Amino acid sequence: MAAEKMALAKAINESMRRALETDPKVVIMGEDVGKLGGVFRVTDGLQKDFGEDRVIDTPLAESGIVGTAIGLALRGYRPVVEIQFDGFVFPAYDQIVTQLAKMHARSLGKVKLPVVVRIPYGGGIGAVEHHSESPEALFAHVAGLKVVSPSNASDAYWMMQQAIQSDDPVIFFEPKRRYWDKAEVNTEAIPDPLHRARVVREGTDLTLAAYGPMVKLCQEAADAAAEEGKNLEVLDLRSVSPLDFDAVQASVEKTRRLVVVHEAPVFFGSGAEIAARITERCFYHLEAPVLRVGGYHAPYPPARLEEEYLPSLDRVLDAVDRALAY
Amino acid sequence: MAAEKMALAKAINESMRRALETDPKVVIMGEDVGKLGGVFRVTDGLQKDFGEDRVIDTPLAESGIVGTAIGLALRGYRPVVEIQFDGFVFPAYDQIVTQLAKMHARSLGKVKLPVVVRIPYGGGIGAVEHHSESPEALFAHVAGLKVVSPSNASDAYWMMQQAIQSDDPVIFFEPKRRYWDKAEVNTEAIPDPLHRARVVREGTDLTLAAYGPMVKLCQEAADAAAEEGKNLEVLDLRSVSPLDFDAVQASVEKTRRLVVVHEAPVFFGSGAEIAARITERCFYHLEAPVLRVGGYHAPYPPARLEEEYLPSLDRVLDAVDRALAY
Amino acid sequence: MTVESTAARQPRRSAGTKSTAGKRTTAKKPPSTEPELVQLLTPEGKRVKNAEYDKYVAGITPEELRGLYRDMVLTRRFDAEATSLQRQGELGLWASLLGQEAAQIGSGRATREDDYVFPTYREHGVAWCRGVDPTNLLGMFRGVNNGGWDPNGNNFHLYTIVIGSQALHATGYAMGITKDGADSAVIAYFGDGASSQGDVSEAFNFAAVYNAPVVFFCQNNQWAISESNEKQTRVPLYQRAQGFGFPGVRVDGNDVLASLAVTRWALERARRGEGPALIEAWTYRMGAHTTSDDPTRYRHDDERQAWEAKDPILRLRRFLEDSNHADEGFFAELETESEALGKRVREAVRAMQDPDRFAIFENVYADGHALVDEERAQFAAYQASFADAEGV
Amino acid sequence: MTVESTAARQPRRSAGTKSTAGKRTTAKKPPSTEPELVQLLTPEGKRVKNAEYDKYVAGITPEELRGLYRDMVLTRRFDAEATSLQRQGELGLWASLLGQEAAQIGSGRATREDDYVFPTYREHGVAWCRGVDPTNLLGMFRGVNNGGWDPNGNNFHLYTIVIGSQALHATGYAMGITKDGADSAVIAYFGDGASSQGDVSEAFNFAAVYNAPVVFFCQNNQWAISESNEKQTRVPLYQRAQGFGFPGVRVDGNDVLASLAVTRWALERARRGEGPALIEAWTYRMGAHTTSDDPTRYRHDDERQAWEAKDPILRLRRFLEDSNHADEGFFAELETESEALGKRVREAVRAMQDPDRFAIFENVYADGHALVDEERAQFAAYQASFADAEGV
Ligand SMILES: Cc1ncc(C[n+]2csc(CCOP(=O)(O)OP(=O)(O)O)c2C)c(N)n1
Ligand SMILES: Cc1ncc(C[n+]2csc(CCOP(=O)(O)OP(=O)(O)O)c2C)c(N)n1
Ligand SMILES: [Mg+2]
Ligand SMILES: [Mg+2]
Repeated sequence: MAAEKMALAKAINESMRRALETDPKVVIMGEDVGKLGGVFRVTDGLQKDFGEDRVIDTPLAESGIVGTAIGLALRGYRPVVEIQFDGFVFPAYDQIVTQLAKMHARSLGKVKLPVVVRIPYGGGIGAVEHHSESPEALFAHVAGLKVVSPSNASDAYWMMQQAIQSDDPVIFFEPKRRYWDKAEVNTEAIPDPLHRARVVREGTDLTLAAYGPMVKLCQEAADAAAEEGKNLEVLDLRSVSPLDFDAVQASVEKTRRLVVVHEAPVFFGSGAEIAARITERCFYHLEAPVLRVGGYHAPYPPARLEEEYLPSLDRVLDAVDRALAY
Repeated sequence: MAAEKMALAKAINESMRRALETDPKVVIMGEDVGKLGGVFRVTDGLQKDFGEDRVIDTPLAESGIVGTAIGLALRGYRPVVEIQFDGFVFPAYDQIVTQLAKMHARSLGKVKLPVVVRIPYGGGIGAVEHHSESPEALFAHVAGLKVVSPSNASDAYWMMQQAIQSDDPVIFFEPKRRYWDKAEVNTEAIPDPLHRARVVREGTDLTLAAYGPMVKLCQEAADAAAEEGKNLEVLDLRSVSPLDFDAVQASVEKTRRLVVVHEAPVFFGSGAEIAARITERCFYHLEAPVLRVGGYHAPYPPARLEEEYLPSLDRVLDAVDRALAY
Repeated sequence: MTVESTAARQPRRSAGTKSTAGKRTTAKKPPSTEPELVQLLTPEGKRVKNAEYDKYVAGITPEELRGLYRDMVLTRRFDAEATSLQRQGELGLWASLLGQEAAQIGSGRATREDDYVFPTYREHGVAWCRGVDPTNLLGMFRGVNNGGWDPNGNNFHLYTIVIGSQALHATGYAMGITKDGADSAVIAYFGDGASSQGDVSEAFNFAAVYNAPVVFFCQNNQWAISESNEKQTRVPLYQRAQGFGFPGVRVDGNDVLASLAVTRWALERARRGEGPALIEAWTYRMGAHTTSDDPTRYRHDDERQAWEAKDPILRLRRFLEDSNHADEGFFAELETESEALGKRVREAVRAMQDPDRFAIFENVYADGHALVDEERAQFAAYQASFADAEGV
Repeated sequence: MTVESTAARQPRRSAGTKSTAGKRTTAKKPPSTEPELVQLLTPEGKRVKNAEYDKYVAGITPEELRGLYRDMVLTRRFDAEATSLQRQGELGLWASLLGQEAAQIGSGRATREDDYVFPTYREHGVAWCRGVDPTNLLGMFRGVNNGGWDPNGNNFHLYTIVIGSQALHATGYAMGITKDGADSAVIAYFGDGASSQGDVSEAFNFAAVYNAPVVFFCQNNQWAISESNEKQTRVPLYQRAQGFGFPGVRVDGNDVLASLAVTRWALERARRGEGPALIEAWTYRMGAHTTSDDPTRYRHDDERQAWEAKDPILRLRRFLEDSNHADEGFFAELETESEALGKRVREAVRAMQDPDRFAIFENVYADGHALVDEERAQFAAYQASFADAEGV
């Protein structure tokens, strides 16, 4: 099965399966990851095939999950931890920020913590409160963590492989609304480096930069803009920390305009960092300010309003128009 | 004692004392806030004068402190909670982000949570790990919270009064290295609105924007620059959320250059949001990109290195020179 | 002095600790499959005596008993309607309380008007007892709001989804009652899974240290989504309380009378200033975790069937019938009332309007926030641009 | 069944719960001021029999006893030196273990080489037992690093400052031991204050559920900075364990022999696969919380004086002398060794270089990070600009 079309969720499943097969130190932990296979079935079948010792249903306590994963990592294990939904990562935030992120530096490099924290994130699935958030900025600001988010099944497969192999803690944001999107996954390919951005559509007039669930939206926006004769470049950032500013800069030096799109609130979001740094790097190239499309400064709204809250095709195109109007 | 010179820590103490005197619903909670008066003596004497029912030594559990403060607020109290040091707020982060910030919106306005979370923050005091951090961005990104930080005793007094009177949760960052700095406090003045920035030095060539502990540094930098014939404006932002972009914009439209200074890491820090938004608002005014001076993307270093890590006079002036060189 | 765990251990169906469990030598009692619990009505509807708790339901009238029955039937009816509304696409999700009616009605009816209740997301029966209009519960499951009632209207807090958080709110509220010198009490609901959260332990400790008038009511419905409760705890949950310094008791959560009695006991002692108590209501989640869940993936149906024999409504009906406390007419009338409730709920949900899009920006802050104002204005301009485009 | 709290309650010096405490009617035993605890050596240095724990120190030789004494004396000497180095400005801070030597040496000496230790920030005595060079402990207090030893060098984890966090790391590590099929164990240290943290309760629960070979060693030194331990808990801490399903025991933490025996018991049962245990070592923080603290603000000196009579070193010395296990020569030699240690530490600290400024950027990541590289380069250029300016 070198190349196969599969859903993004399945690709992550296959990637974890491969890791479990090849490295006896890999363990999967989380709430309901066992028999149920996780609420999104991303760990489906793994406990059945690898046993309860390697695919561990934990007590309902996120701090406990991450804290014991750190202990397991200290013992030489490589835990892949599932947080059931974005909004439930916060009980573990202390362990992630004060311990997981800092222990390698604290120990002057003596201790490595190869822990992957998987977080299904983002909205668009009509869920109740706490099930649709995008907290990536809250992790990117914290040194010691790496933060990535695939946008498609192939990246999901390979980025998970790389995250598990990384000796650093990786916060792995899974775009839950794309779990069922299928794409070709070549399990024998040579993948791009984990933290390298990728141009997914070449263009000349403006760059749309996004990661995770918003890449597809940006591609759709570029298609729509093309019909109006605008030639947009789309960049899949893939990694939020580190962020591939070189790739953004290269694109912006060409297109001279940049719109960043993410689901998270704009205020203090990824777009702010990208805008600030790219403006510094490309001050004389930019013909318009970097514009940001994202969530509002409000709690994620009830499902019936999420389409209004989330970046949409029209909102992206509106920003594109505004940027092009400069 | 209408106007009196006092240290910043004392000003906060006096402000809480006044609140305890005037509003029977105000309670103070935290670790060691009672007899000890807090590790920085900010609550000194309050338990003695107002009793253990109103100035409450809590068990050592930050989530418990904030969580029970929420409960007390639901019962009509106005808790002012102390987190002992910046690095110890994270066990309470879940309660702050998922409950404190969102309950007003969740209840469609039926429930108000007038809770003040006091956090002594920032470095420069030669402390051990977790005692010198500046996590304000991690709160500003969260809708439902207000985030402020005074830079001097007078603001400390009045902003604390206003924070306690606010019906919204306020994260009150106290610049611990300025606790002992004295200034005139007029307890009968009419204070500026809580979220309004203030020009603390007028200038024409470039704007330095900061809050909390970095305001003084910026003033010193402006003094030093003045000796070199550069006329810098210094803006004390005072509030991080909401952020007074109008004031920054007004200043930048005049000076055409902006440098933002904070202790927190630059990556995903306040400077990013300010740079992004001001660049958008002042695209045609800016003669240089907004530059940022702050901490590096690294855990706060051991004390012997903190002077290298923190923004310093020279680093601020270096950024000023770079901005002026455009 | 050593305190060995004296608790009867629960059967360990999971293999999680399999490898080492056999080596233990210190368990003083052999594992027992049925936990001891306070029961006043057997599954067959027979009233059994209980020296400690009988007095809390001693004066109960046939009318009150019928009231409890009615509460349970209507709650179940409401719950079934909500489940079916979800299937019809009217709700995005539903968390059914099927099977937990007795625990909820018994405890809910033990509360006084001035008590305060902190629910999870499944306390539809308690909400009923508190007088919250059931249709109000549906807003968040339909996705029109994140909490659709005034908590202070019925002293019934909003549903809390982040597991365990509300235990601390309840404790803080109870600390406030003490400060006020009031004699009311608080009851905090949570599940067996929630017992693992640090917040719940912190709440136990704060409650004990401040002697707060709060009753912790844990509905052990055997499952936290797919995890059976022995994955959460090594020993019966009611014993957790002891280590924090207050009493814990396990009650038959499918026995409405026992649930009422034990909760009255706990609330009364809290009101008297005797501090917190933990009640573990031993019950069963008869349905799926929520309508999104598929329990066939992780549990056998025979377990559910075994619990069916202990149905909370059936047993009270048997008792009412055996003791002639209710006649055919009562049951028939209740049937009619049930259907009317179902209809009312159905119609109310279908009539529920989507919120105005500007609601996104409402109530983010009580005192306003410049950025919210700015974004609201931008949003309005953006919306208006379509109106313009469409020539409206 | 109701489980009333049967524990002897501790004296409640604080008025925190004053108003309601009097109304309690359920406490089965009257409060007692002295808790029951495992003691093998009285403060006067007399050996007392203990049916349960004697066997764990049955074969102890005079040489081993002298070893324990030496450990305590040298640890205290080291600690005193560090305190004085702080006063001289060589350290930024020091957290003294004065008074807790027996708890730490007793428990530390109970560990096997392949066991793993998770300390707080005060376990200088345990570090000593593990063979960590004491000067390494000083780096973080001097501010030259945040952790100055290789945890795997001596199976002694770095000091953890965020209260309670390490309890979970210890539990996870112990889960790993089980997975490896190894027969070593883990010991996690924390304080009375730490017991209130959710993380510690979660660790108890995970340890119980997974039957992990971890010993929780709580040094109850009566104070968490300014808060006496009845502000942390309503009942003795060792009882906390029972509610999670494993044994708890309170030991005289000023009795090195009892601390050794009880810890051996707990570690051995953990190694045998019998799961976790909690040890509460009843001891006293004789000094300030840290050199930044001023205990006169919150506690009476007579309390400290009362504990002086229970000094851990003095009592072992009395026993060694009474039983002729040590002679003048031993004590004199130890005195010399002590002074040499003090001198060595002093010199080592004074010789400690400040780290290179580029250390800020080292070890942030194991696999590198583009932004760190970029910032390092900018920092270098910035530094170089001064060199240029100075014409270097
Ligand atoms: C902090 C947090 N983590 C995870 C979840 C996801 N989740 C929702 S319900 C649930 C199980 C709860 O089990 P239990 O406490 O027994 O309550 P029950 O649903 O059985 O009533 C989980 C894991 C959550 N809501 N909050
Ligand atoms: C999460 C967290 N909150 C607060 C602090 C500040 N603090 C440091 S030590 C201490 C008291 C600890 O008391 P205890 O656990 O009894 O240990 P001891 O210092 O007595 O050894 C506190 C509150 C901290 N380090 N971590
Ligand atoms: Mg449950
Ligand atoms: Mg202590």
